[in-house]
Amino acid sequence: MKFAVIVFPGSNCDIDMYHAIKDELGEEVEYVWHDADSLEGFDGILLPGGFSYGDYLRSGAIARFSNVMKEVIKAAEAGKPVLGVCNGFQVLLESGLLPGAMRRNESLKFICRPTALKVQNNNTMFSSEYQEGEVITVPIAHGEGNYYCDEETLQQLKENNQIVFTYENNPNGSLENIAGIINENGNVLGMMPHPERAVDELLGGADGLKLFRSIVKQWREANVITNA
Amino acid sequence: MFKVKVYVTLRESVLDPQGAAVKHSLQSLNYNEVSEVRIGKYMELTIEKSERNVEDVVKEVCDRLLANPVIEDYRYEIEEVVAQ
Amino acid sequence: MFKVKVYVTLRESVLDPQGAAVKHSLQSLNYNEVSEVRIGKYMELTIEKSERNVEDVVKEVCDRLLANPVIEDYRYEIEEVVAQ
Amino acid sequence: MSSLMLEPSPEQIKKEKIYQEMGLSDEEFAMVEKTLGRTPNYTETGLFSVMWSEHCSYKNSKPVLKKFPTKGEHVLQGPGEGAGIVDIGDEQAVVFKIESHNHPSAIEPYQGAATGVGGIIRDVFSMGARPIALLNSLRFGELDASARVRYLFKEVVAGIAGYGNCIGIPTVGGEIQFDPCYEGNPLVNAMCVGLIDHKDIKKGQAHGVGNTVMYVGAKTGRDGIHGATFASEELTEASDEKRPAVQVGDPFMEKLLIEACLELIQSDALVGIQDMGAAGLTSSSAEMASKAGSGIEMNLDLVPQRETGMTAYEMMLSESQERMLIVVKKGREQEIVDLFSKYDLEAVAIGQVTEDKMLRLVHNGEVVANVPADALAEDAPVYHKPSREPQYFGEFQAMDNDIPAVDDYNETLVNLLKQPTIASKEWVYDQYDYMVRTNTVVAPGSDAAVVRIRGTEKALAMTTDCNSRYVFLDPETGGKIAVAEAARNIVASGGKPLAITDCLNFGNPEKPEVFWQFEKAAEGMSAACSVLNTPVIGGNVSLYNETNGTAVYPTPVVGMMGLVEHLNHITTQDFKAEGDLIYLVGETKDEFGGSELQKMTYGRIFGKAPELNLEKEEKVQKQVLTAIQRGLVASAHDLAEGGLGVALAESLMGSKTLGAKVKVSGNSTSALFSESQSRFLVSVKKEDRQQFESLVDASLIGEVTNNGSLLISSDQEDVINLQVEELRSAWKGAIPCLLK
Ligand SMILES: Nc1ncnc2c1ncn2[C@@H]1O[C@H](COP(=O)(O)OP(=O)(O)O)[C@@H](O)[C@H]1O
Ligand SMILES: [Mg+2]
Repeated sequence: MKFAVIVFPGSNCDIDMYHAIKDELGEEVEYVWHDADSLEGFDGILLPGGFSYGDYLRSGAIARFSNVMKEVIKAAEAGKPVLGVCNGFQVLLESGLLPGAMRRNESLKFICRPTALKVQNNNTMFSSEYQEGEVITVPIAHGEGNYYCDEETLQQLKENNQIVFTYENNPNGSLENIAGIINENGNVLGMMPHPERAVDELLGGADGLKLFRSIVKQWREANVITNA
Repeated sequence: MFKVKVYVTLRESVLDPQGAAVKHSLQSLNYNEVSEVRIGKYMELTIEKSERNVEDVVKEVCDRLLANPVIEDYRYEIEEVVAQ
Repeated sequence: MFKVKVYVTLRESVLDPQGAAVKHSLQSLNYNEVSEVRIGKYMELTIEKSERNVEDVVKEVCDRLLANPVIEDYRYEIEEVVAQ
Repeated sequence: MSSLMLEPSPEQIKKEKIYQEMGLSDEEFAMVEKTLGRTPNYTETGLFSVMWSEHCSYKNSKPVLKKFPTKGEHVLQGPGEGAGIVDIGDEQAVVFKIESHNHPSAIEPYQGAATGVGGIIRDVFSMGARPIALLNSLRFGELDASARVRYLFKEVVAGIAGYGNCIGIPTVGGEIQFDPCYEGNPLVNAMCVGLIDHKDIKKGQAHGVGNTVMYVGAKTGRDGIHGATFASEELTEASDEKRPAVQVGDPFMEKLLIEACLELIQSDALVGIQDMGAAGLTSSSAEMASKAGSGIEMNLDLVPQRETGMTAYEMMLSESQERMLIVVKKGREQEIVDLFSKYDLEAVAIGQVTEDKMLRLVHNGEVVANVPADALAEDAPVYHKPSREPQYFGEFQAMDNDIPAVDDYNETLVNLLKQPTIASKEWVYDQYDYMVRTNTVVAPGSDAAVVRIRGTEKALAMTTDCNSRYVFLDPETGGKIAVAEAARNIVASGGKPLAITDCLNFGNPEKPEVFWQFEKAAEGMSAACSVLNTPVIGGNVSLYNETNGTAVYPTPVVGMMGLVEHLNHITTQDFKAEGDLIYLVGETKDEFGGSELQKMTYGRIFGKAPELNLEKEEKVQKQVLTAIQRGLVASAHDLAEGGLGVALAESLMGSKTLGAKVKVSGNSTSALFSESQSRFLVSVKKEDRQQFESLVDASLIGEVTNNGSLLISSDQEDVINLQVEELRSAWKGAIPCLLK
């Protein structure tokens, strides 16, 4: 499976994402610059964390106009897995691929620490390797991760089982402890915690690895079927 | 040339953590009469004359970039400035 | 009760990285007529009547908390609202 | 030209002594006249005044800095460039430097701290290195002293976080001390560490007559004009008036600049590169020319400008951030422009390298300055300031060791853990992205931070340290301790100390007593560096740290780098398992001068600093490091503020279940809280007991338990019996509680 790591000006978790895929997962991966006009040949799209365009104005607001985002939208429409982590999640929200918006953390402070997440839905291409209800430890590092959406949207998220991860101890004021949500089609996931930072016991834990393994597994299964 | 002022505010229904924090500190400084604080953005744009209608430009720019409709409202004022 | 609007802007010579980034983005979206963007804060305060003069309160609050005098300027508008 | 007309003429500058306001003395102005053979104009006077400020010229500190040992087998670049470089094998090297941003932070703490971080990062990547970690060293007044202190503290932390997080370099360590002497003059020192391949090392030199001088990065505005001079004066009430437009950092711009410059380093078109730090365009151009023995001519009309109507003076003295000056081979300019434009950055040719060793500036078609580059840089005046032992020193030395009276050891230990200098700094480092780049193996909260080097089995251990209370009591001993303590932290984490960078924060050097502190501290540091084999590869001096005539404690902050030869050697301070044996390495004496217990008991510090025997220190460190490298050590922690009692508590903070049972002898107050030097707290698996004891001179003092309590007894009685949970909540809650 071949992944693209999208690099916006100001992305800074691109390297971590790249190494997680290459060194720990053992899959193919390439950086793709924000002005690229094709994502052909990639099977999965990763939007990394960081501060695209300095996160000036609002996080993710400027990045969503990058050339490559048109291609990301196409890939999403084609059903390819698209994962946005932290700033990548914010970009997905701003570009309308996922519903809702981010506000500043309730404490108004940037928070960096390992957090406990509950897997609410393990029936997705990003979470199938986890148990439902499993509690995993994945670090967060953000200043604007306080998720918001209106009542109606929240209802929909719940009805369609789109809330994939929740915080055990809400660190930022996020609505309903939401840490990660998926689109209705089930192929675009946005999450504030950083699974790519949790892939190596040396650095404190590897609970994020299963997320990437889920993607690869689903893709393999789908491809075996189409090839057959 | 136009001087445009854009005000972006959080929607009524959206909790404003920054406003809440400022209100809290004001009250601890004994400004108990301050009963509510909402914090938004204030932007000043300079727009040169072009073939596009300035108000259309301002609206588009607000809708597309300056405000996030999920949580924010905006309003603006346009003032024409005659070069001296 | 008073509705107070406070506008906080960066002082003239102070760099505004946000404004610069927004301007740059607007230009790459082909709004070349936007020649300058400065971004500041806009705050709405609700202040109840008290024995203190409302303007004094607003000034104090701006000086002490809402604006950072080292890099920012502010102005305000006060409007009295009669409860219905 | 209209604004130029407003500038005073050379005659006026001389007659009205305008140069004095700009920071030049009468003698210095006469020197300038002699060098030029004429009276300088306004712009030229400005150039000399910033370049001859203490901040840029080190005119008062140079003779003292000369004493530092700067050579060593691993040193590839000592002091004199943007940052020093140390070899770590495999054709790789580590680049690091620390720098102060004290005065800007006192005025505008968020931006002051943020731009301090931005500046030190530029020093590192201008050497060609990829920045991989940030550290800091901070000093504030007491948190309960005033709302202003709390504001400074919160904003400085936010500013460091804001810049480092955005730019994506992990902030992995630092230290914070609170003392009343820093109330009006906080210290904000930032350190950056970079990694480089030997072949990529670049220097800030302008070689090759005819080569092109290019300006890259952010546009120039009127920010921080005269910042360097400002940094070389005391803060007074009047400082507010003098305040230049505060510099605002743009970490996004700098992130682009890093990526572009690291790509540039690979180009053979690049001749030299230097960041524009203090005194911006002036220092970068003068220093690059002077170091290469050439001259530079620049056309200021070509300088990218953010504001209109800027004068030559303003452009040359501006301290706008996120800018670099580079020299490239003639004819290759377009490549450079293209490279930078890929990152949405400007690169503009503004001049060329000349033969005549002059810095010549043209503005609006006229030569507005023409001065020898060496006169600005190399040949700045040097002063040997008078030095006098302060009276307090003699008085302190004459005192006997005093042991503060303790009634209730439990209460004392809990209270010590609540002292902000000792308390958990989680409130601070929670705001720093210490994990980005996924190499941080030991995060903030243990002794030295450890960052692995991807693709190898090696890691770097790094720390900043200085207990300025000891330095105040006895500058020479305190200087030694600062270096020794840093090394102890590196060793405790499993690293071999390699070299240091230092930031010398002192008061006004014109006061002989302050200058004496400065000299003595540097002597102590030099001695320690020689014995511990950690040369000084660079640093920074920040003098005039005074408010209304009172100096801060002399604070020579040490930033130390160590090499962890194998990832297996990485060790933390946390006790690991029930049954492990607890050892105390080193000797305990009745030493409370400058201790946390003394400060807490009396509200002030006095007496002698703890003794330090460098030979003993070196031996202890070697033993502990060898034991760690042989895999015999489960946890290691250096003993510092609060002594053994605090170290034991700290080693338990990482676990919800472990406890410790320890027996001490002699005077219980000294055993628990003395701050004697050259000590470690180590835990060892039972099966390693013999091997460990044969290697390390240590006393077995107890055992790790699993009952979540800390029990300490002396020969006669139980002195401490506390639940770890209670210790933890005191320790973790202290700073958040003081900020409420
Ligand atoms: N306290 C010190 N100890 C050792 N070297 C120092 C010290 N202070 C300054 N230096 C060295 O002097 C040189 C000039 O320092 P500085 O002016 O701070 O550099 P920059 O121009 O990058 O700010 C640097 O190489 C620095 O490492
Ligand atoms: Mg520098």
